[in-house]
Amino acid sequence: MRRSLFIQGPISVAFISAQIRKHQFKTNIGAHQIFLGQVRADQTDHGKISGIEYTAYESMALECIKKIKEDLFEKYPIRCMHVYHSLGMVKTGGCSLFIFVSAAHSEAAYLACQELLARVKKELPIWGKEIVDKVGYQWKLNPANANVL
Amino acid sequence: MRRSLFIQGPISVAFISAQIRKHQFKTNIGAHQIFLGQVRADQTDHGKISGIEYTAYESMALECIKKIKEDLFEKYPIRCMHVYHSLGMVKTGGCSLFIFVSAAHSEAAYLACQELLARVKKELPIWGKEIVDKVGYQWKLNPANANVL
Amino acid sequence: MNAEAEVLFFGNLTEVTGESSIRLWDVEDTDSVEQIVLNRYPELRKQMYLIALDRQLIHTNRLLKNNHTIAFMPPFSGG
Amino acid sequence: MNAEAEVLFFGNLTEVTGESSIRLWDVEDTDSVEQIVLNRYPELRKQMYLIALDRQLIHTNRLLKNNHTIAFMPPFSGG
Repeated sequence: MRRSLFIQGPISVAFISAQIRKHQFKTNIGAHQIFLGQVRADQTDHGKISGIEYTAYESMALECIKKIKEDLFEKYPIRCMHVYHSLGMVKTGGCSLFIFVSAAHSEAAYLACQELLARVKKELPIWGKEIVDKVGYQWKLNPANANVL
Repeated sequence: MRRSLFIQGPISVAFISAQIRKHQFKTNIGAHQIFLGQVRADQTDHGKISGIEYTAYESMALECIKKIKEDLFEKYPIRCMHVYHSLGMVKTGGCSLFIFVSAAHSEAAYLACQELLARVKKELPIWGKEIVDKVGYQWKLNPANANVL
Repeated sequence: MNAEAEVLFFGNLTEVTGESSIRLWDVEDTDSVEQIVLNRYPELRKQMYLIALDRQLIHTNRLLKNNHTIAFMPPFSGG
Repeated sequence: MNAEAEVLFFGNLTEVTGESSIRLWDVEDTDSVEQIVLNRYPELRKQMYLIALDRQLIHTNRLLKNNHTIAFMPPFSGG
């Protein structure tokens, strides 16, 4: 089973469907909680965003996500947890983050999904360069991470 | 746009994919929160569950879901909300509930998805007959609804 | 002038009643409907059920005016 | 015996440094690495950054032993 975190370019709906379909054979699962992050065409001071180009400190991110998964598997009665993040260019409307958590019951899947999402945004060394149609680009900033220093 | 609540039989992955794909054209959306309920092959006192047969008081359920959607659109800054529930037989591994909530930001999508799921289970007049391989069937009971009377 | 009521049964209650709906004439309020139903199907007394009047859950007696639908429903188990 | 360090720059910091990695020899601790880097790229002082030593965030000075990787990273913005 491929356990990679990063996917080059946008995450396709075909890939997401394949993951859902694969988990229908696990009949001890009663609940899937899925989060999809999609690139918005926000209007900024510098123009409208046409896409985000993602880079990462890959080896550190892989160590981080391994630790996060261990923590969550210990904390919640969940059966499966997958997370995929785009690298490179993702145009507006494209999916850049795919989180998939499965459990016997909805509560655990829901809580673990939410905690995973928060930790991905806060702890993974990934950067988004927002490409705007006028000046070219600006760097994305997650509000919660603005005052980490 | 089809706004129906009920789907005959299991909800297919193709249907789920089509919904996701359709929302990629909405570039003011940044977050999709999806919940999938899947029929588990639980072991019960009467045998192993092989499927659930769903029935509903359809006209009441449609009025209920309309009210729930209005409440949630008023409460959270969300852009889209869809919910589909199976009627009839859904075998183990099949999807019987599909909730799809989209918003600019993840927090609203997440909270609305969770509240929608809780209200669907609690307020919609739907019943599941658990088909077990030995004696035939028993009626499903949502733990939270066991002491409503 | 008293009212008419279509009475619906759902889920496992249909196994007790043997039918999914009956029609009652000349009923005054929901309490009297419930009494008639319980007298006709005494086994229903052992069941948990909720009552909806015209697709709205009710928890106290309601007067009936003309044509109504009254549903007897076991605890919901969707999802 | 002092240590060697590979220093990495990420995100918008690479626009300040003009390169994504440099190599330093004979460094004692992470504070001295930071001083060398800030002297070489004074514009970095105006930037927000986090430091990771061997792929772990650090918030205080650490002694260096032999071969290390030290990353200068702007606030994360994945998702």
